Amino acid sequence: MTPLAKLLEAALIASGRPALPDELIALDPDASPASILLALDELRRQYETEGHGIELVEIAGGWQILTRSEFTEAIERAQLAARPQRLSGAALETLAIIAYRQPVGRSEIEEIRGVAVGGMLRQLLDRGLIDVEGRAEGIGRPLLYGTTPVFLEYFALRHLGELPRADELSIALRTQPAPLA
Amino acid sequence: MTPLAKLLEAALIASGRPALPDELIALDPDASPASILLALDELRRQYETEGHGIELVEIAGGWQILTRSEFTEAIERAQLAARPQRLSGAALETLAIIAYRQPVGRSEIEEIRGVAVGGMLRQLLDRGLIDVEGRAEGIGRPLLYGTTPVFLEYFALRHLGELPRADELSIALRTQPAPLA
Amino acid sequence: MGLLAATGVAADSSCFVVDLDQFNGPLDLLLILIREEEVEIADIPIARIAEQFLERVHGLGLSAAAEYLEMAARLLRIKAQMLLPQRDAGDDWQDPRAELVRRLLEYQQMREVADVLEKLSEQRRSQFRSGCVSPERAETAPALQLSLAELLAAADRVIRMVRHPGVHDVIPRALDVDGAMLTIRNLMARSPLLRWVDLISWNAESWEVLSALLALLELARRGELRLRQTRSFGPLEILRDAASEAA
Repeated sequence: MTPLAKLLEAALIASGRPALPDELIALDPDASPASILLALDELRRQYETEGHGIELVEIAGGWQILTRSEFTEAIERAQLAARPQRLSGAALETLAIIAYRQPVGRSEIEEIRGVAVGGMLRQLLDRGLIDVEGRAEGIGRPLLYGTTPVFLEYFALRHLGELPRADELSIALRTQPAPLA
Repeated sequence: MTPLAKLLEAALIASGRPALPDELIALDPDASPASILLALDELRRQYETEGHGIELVEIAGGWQILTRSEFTEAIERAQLAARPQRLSGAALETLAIIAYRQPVGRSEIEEIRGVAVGGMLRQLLDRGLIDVEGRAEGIGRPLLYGTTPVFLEYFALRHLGELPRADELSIALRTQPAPLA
Repeated sequence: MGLLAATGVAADSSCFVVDLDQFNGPLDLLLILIREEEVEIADIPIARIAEQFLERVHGLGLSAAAEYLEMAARLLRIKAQMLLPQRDAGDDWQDPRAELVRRLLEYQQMREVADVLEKLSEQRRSQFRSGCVSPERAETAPALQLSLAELLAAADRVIRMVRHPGVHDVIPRALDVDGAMLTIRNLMARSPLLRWVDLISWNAESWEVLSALLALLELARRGELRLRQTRSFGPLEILRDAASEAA
């Protein structure tokens, strides 16, 4: 492996969360963005060809080293690591609405879900999955919510564009003048 | 790499702490202690011969994968260039309570937020955003917290009077639309 | 079944456990019923679905959740509207179900996205990130990024929290629905027709107003009285018997 690929491996293992291109470039003042990309590709291939238990994945606009999913059950059984808790169906619904309609206010979410979501928004804010993006115009200037990089990381998305487009869903709204972005 | 070496690699990366022999044996019911040792040796060699940025080390009676020390400096340097951290929603709420109610004790903050805030207060103290302003009268003479000049600096405020009054903020709440409205 | 009458008012906390575990809200329950019945969302047999909805809400003890009751009321209103003669207006006739259909479709779309998110999160959950974070890193915390807007939003949330006290909070005066029901019964015994203003004094506190309102609704539900409003925003009339059709 080249010295740069080794450095990237060490940095990604140490970081844990997805590392952004800027952060990787800061590792070596002599490295160009192109050489970083080459080294990342070298690292990815290394894991593939040598048949490692880990892999390099692109998530939330950055790169992250993750363990291969086939080993998860064994690791959990041996209690060396535990999977994070599942999000409830209600939480996933709320996130779906925020992801597609952001920035979106509480009342619009409640209108779509048909239930109060105050407590749910608090939980999602606490977990860092959503954040306040600003305030709407109008009476009371309600808070508007949007998704965060943690959201992308949680769902292993490179960017929001990886979510299915509204017209790719089996129910496409024809009556709705403003379809999902 | 053999399947067992791959499994050990994934487990050690996921665990983060040194894994004890018993824990490694628990990974695979079919593996003998001898085969685990062989696979660990295979992993160690793999990292050495291919020249990785990580290595397998024996620590505290167990095994751990660590980044090579030669990369520590670069990783730390890149961390300094990392994107600035944001306070969590919960930390901001705690800060908001202190800003509006100072001097205020921990129990009052916990009463409002409904959760323990000890760790949160430490974080805000470490960041220099709040400081101990004195002690309350009464049992135990609890510490009272208030905001610091650093707090004003962060929010580009000349003085605390520049924060909107609480009742101006609460207008937004009174006009919150009811669910299903 | 007397519509909502059979649902009772017992607000057992276990109701909400069922609520959280089984359905994500009234729209979710409605979609499940529509799927079970194998009918089209765009052409819901409203009478049948409304009946099943009420049955399910009752059977699962969801009746304490306002959202389900609200939906039940909505379904019954649509059902009533469907029974009205459509005249021969033809083009002018608006399907009373249209708004519900729109909401169901919108909700179903979000449900589908939620399912996509669930699959993605399951995939991501099946992979661990590296757990070894070098201890030195925690020492040098990166710079903080703060904005005044964020702080004010947090202050806003805090105030909202304070304004929605938890169940353990001490409320100066609890609601007295039973007391208000007794008062209304006594008043009704003397007069067959009452007005809202007869029930509460001009300087009533908010808990008294709320108690009276809930008592009124409960008595109406039990069929001990009926409520009538002859014109929009007109005075509310409270009548002794519930024999004839409600207005």
